[in-house]
Amino acid sequence: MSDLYLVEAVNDALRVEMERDEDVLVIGEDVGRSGGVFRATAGLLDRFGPDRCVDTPLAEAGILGSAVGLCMAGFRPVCEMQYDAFSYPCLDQLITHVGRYRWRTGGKMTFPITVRMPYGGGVRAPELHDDSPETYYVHTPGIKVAIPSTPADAKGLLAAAIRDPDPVVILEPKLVYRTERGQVPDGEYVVPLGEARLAREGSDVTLVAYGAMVRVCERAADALDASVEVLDLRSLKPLDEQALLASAAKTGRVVLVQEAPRTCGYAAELAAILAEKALLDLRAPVVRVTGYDVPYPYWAIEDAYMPSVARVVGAARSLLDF
Amino acid sequence: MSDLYLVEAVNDALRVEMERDEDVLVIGEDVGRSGGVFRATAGLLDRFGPDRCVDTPLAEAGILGSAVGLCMAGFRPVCEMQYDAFSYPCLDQLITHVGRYRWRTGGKMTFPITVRMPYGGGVRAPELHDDSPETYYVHTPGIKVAIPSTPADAKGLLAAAIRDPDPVVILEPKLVYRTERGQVPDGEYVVPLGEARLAREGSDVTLVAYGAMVRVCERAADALDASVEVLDLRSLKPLDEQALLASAAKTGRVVLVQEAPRTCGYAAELAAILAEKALLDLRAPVVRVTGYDVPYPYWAIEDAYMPSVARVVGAARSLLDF
Amino acid sequence: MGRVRAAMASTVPAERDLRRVIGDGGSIPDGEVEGVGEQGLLDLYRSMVLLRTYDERSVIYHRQGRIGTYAIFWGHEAIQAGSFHALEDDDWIFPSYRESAIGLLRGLPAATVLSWWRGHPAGWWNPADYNLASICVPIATQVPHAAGLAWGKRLRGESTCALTFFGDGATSEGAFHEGANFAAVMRAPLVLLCNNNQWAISTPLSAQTKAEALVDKALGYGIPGVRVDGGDVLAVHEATREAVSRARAGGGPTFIEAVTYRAAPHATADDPGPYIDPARVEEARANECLGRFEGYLRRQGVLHDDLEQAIKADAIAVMRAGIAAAEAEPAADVSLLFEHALAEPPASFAHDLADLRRILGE
Amino acid sequence: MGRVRAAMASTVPAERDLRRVIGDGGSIPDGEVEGVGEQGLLDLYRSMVLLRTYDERSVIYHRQGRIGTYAIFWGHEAIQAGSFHALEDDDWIFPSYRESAIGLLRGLPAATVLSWWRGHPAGWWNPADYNLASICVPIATQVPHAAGLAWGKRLRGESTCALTFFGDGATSEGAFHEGANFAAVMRAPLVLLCNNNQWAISTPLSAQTKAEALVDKALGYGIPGVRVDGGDVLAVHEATREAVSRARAGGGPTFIEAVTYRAAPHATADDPGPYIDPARVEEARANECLGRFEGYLRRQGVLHDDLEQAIKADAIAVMRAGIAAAEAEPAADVSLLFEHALAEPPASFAHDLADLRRILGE
Ligand SMILES: Cc1ncc(C[n+]2csc(CCOP(=O)(O)OP(=O)(O)O)c2C)c(N)n1
Ligand SMILES: Cc1ncc(C[n+]2csc(CCOP(=O)(O)OP(=O)(O)O)c2C)c(N)n1
Ligand SMILES: [Mg+2]
Ligand SMILES: [Mg+2]
Repeated sequence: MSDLYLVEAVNDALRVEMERDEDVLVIGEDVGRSGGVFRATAGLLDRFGPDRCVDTPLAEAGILGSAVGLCMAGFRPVCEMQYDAFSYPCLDQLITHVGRYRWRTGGKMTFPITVRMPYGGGVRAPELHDDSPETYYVHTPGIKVAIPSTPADAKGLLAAAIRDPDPVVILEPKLVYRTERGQVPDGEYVVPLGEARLAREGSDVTLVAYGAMVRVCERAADALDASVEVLDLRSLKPLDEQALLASAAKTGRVVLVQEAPRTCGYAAELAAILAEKALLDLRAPVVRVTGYDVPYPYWAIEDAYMPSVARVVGAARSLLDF
Repeated sequence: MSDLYLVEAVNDALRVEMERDEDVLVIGEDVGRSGGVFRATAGLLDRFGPDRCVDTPLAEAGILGSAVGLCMAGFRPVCEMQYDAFSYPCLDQLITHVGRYRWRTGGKMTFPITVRMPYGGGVRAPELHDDSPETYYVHTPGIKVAIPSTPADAKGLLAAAIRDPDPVVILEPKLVYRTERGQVPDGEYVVPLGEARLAREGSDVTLVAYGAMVRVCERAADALDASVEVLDLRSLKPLDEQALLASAAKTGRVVLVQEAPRTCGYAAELAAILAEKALLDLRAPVVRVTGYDVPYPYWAIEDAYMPSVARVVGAARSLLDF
Repeated sequence: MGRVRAAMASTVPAERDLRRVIGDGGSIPDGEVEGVGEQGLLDLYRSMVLLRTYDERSVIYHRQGRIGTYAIFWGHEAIQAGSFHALEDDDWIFPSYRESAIGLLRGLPAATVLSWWRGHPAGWWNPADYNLASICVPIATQVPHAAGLAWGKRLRGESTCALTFFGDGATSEGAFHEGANFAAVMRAPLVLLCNNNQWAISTPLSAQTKAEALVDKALGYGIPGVRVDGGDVLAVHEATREAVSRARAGGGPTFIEAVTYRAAPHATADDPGPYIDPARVEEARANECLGRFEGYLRRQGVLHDDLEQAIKADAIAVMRAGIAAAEAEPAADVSLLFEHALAEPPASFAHDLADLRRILGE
Repeated sequence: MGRVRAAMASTVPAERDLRRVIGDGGSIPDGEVEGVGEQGLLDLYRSMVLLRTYDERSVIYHRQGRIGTYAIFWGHEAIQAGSFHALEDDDWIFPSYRESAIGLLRGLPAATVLSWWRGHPAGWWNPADYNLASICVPIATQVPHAAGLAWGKRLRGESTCALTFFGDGATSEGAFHEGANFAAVMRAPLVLLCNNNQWAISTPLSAQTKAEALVDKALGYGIPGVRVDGGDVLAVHEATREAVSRARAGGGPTFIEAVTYRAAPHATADDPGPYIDPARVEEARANECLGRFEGYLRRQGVLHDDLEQAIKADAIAVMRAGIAAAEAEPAADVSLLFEHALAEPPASFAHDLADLRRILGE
């Protein structure tokens, strides 16, 4: 066990997986010489050399597109997108090829691509360094998506993604990259995709979240005078539907929290599942606490945009008082 | 009134709006010399000349990106994306600029861009000519989205989009481009964004759809021995929430139909709204009939992928028997 | 029409630097390609005939409703066959829809390619079995794939190289630009083969770029560029061979502009009437690549009537067998919707499939 | 480090075609730019001083926590001021984050730009008020905007042109490629001004492209290209003036590669220690553009101590007033989250805002 920041756990996972399997390559902008703008890839160039940790040209579609070809040559590329909003140029390759190529070969060829990026707001950064783009990835067939909230999960989920035969997108909450440390198993450590984590047990109301919003929900749970369950999904696709339905069955009250804009956000998918499969369990409406359907704002007012403890508490109370 | 195919109504709207306002430009791949691969822009080059109907280079991000600049020069560009899946290269410009630029100027500058494209499956086309990409557009802040199902709405919604001060994406169901004709008002005709159309009144169950799925729902309604209401949303963003809630309140049973893959599809958003605002009205679970979470298949098996009358009927029955 | 002609005029291929080997049987003498003997010439010819036959039969099959929309490559056979024969079997090919049948030259069954155009999963193949990527539909998006594969082969220390086909219109896409630049920076052993048929559906080259020649783009990537007559199979072959050996020697990518003229509709769904100059098309058809090569072969005494008929008969036999086999394919099972989407499918797939079978009354 | 130096070496600017006007006060004589008299020289100087002062003060303000992360442009003033003064007031400018303060040269209040870096909506401006687009953060995405604006101005028959700034790294993006090509094809009156400071954060030019010089990309778009010493404000000015008059005359876009060297961190958040060669940075700092121009102005007898001090004092005063005004801005109201997102906001916005105010106890 080591006591690591979330971003250090990412770095640890990359080092361990690159040692374990020499087909694993890390490619992206500034991942080599500087070790990444968040230092997530620090030390990899020196340890594994310029053929396995590659500073690419500044072109996100080129990064993901060449990763498809690298897979055809038997590699397992781990592509870093420098920031959430700078991953959008790669969406075309992601949607038209990364998510479809395996099907196109009748399952004969696999595309074990990992795309990882820091995501989310609250870091006082200039425009377009704050997006929560999970919907664009989750909606795309053939793509798996995971979002850790703790250092240990950051390592384990990334390792699982790198070993997964299918393309996986990992969104890393940059807001908690270096806030709290956490215990992280040394050496090989894998957290299987598709298993949610019960962050806190409770019986009155369930707060469902992922990434940086898990902390917000935990603080909201502290602030509520009720027995609150906090479900950290960890994996959005595949989703641990059983865990979601079990918690809904138990509490009958569910608050869904996401940073992303509301419309067609991931919370909508969760609500739809509940509306279809848990209707009779629900003792109150399913409410969403989300970012608003507006551009992510300049940072002087970003706190008002981000789902806050107060907003989550308010939503939970409305269900408890329903 | 004229009796037109849906694609002819699109052409009519473009002609009328270009005549009405000389700042309206039509730009895209093959929109000029050939009049568009579906002939949606036929005749515009001859009528308005090569400065107002422009065959652009083959570059979707270039088309939408230069449209942003054209707006700054006071134009109202109407950008054609040749097919749904070929619009993905423009997502970066759409998300990072088209949806944000107005906010970035404190509302001082407007970006009256219309993006229109044929979308959807069932046309026996090669790969990537069949996608239903509405989620990528609807989820993006600052973007409005409308999807007509009839020739009249195709004209009226496109006219509304072109006149709208905000960016609007119009997805045209290519499956019904030339299937049935419909009565279309001549000359100027606008269907305001944000108003759903009650395609059929009923009291037992509501089928909610848009685009080509409206026809499927109408056929399903015919096949059901119950009083079926069919709601044609027409506008996804802004959504006519009142119409949705009113119908749900009336029937208490709602089936949501979309061609797009299920996860985070637009039906999820509708279900989430119902789960939050109509819970007590619901007499049965909210069910979704959607495309599957897989790549759109080759056309020999596409009929099995597309939501069918049988699937919609099955879903409605399950609610009626609930 | 005036506008269109104006466009046309400026899309007539500039002769600049256009490499040729085949003469005109008159004032322009025939050349030779070193190392390509009678056998090599006939291999090229057989491939061109097979491709031409595939294309002409496919247009007929489409009219008969036996295949779906089809992207015609009539007149592009010299580019495809000439470059193909510069490759070894373990070199990779990244085709666009325009080169859909290139796999036939590597033993990919005609039935497979025909099935692809029939929208049938029998059109699937394993790229690794033929070192042939899937047919790429979104313009230019295969270029970064090819760059990545070639980069990866260099990393593995293999002498394998890759070749990707794309059109003149494709050079306007960001994907082409990023892929070409990646290939150059990574010193990827890649041949960037641009099929400049001077049209992107209805958009002439003059509306696509202001570059005097597409080959001028090579300089911007710091890679060699060469411009050849795309109707001259030997010129294409020679240029590609040079590019391939440079790639194998660690010299990185080469951009080849093969200039031809699209003398057929873009695809079966396209009607060029409104935008193309019929006279210019006639000119191109009169000067089409297969006829030019046959003239050359006859002047060289390599081809005679019997041989030509035998080769063409073989090709037709291949297509007959191919369409028969494609049509003999049983209807695809709906389980294929789900089966190969993910290596580790979620539980929902099984449920969706069961549901679907119930609905279909299976 | 060895690896890094290797990279460095090959990123030292190739002298090839590098245009210069300013001499070295020794063997290399000073030149002149026709039509730029004493007044013009001092205008250029004032602009450079204002930009330099803005930059140096901003780094201090950041350390003091008075602005957020900031992209330093120390050493880029010659490129920005030299090109700016080749424009008329109604010509449009499309800056990247690297040219965040270019608006000051057009009377945009320093407080506005400082507010932008403070993440405050007071950093908003109406592009039409200054013919200045918003600061563009996603690399190269402003290039198609500039192409579209310039194209539109041509359509309107105005003689206005546009200039867009982007970096060496930006030339790798598809957005640059598509924008440059659109500009060329549409004969858009646009100056494509590439700030080649030889680094994209930690990525050296040698890892960005294999082109011998970025200006070589111009040929691929069929447009003129020119390469200038980006540390020589007069060379930049002259080259931009030529490009602007060509644009106005209907000659379409020009690509200008202004070669400099990033002698400061990429941004306040960046530590170049691990990747950059301090000796090379020192060399660049010793040869920085403002000092070179001051030497020139003194040799020309145009600048003397009092004037220099007065100009610098004015610039500092501007910044003092600017930061004071920015800090005097009242906290932005949360209604601004919603207010300008759409011209016709949906009902949900009012509801969301009311809800938010309730939560915030307002
Ligand atoms: C990204 C994308 N945009 C648009 C299309 C539609 N489309 C199919 S072929 C074609 C023209 C391609 O022209 P070119 O690159 O010259 O190749 P050619 O067809 O002439 O061989 C277009 C626009 C597409 N397939 N992909
Ligand atoms: C699309 C996109 N990808 C990545 C980034 C992150 N990023 C910010 S600046 C930068 C380097 C840009 O280098 P260059 O184009 O040379 O401009 P310079 O900063 O040197 O002026 C990168 C990669 C971004 N802003 N946008
Ligand atoms: Mg072409
Ligand atoms: Mg740079």
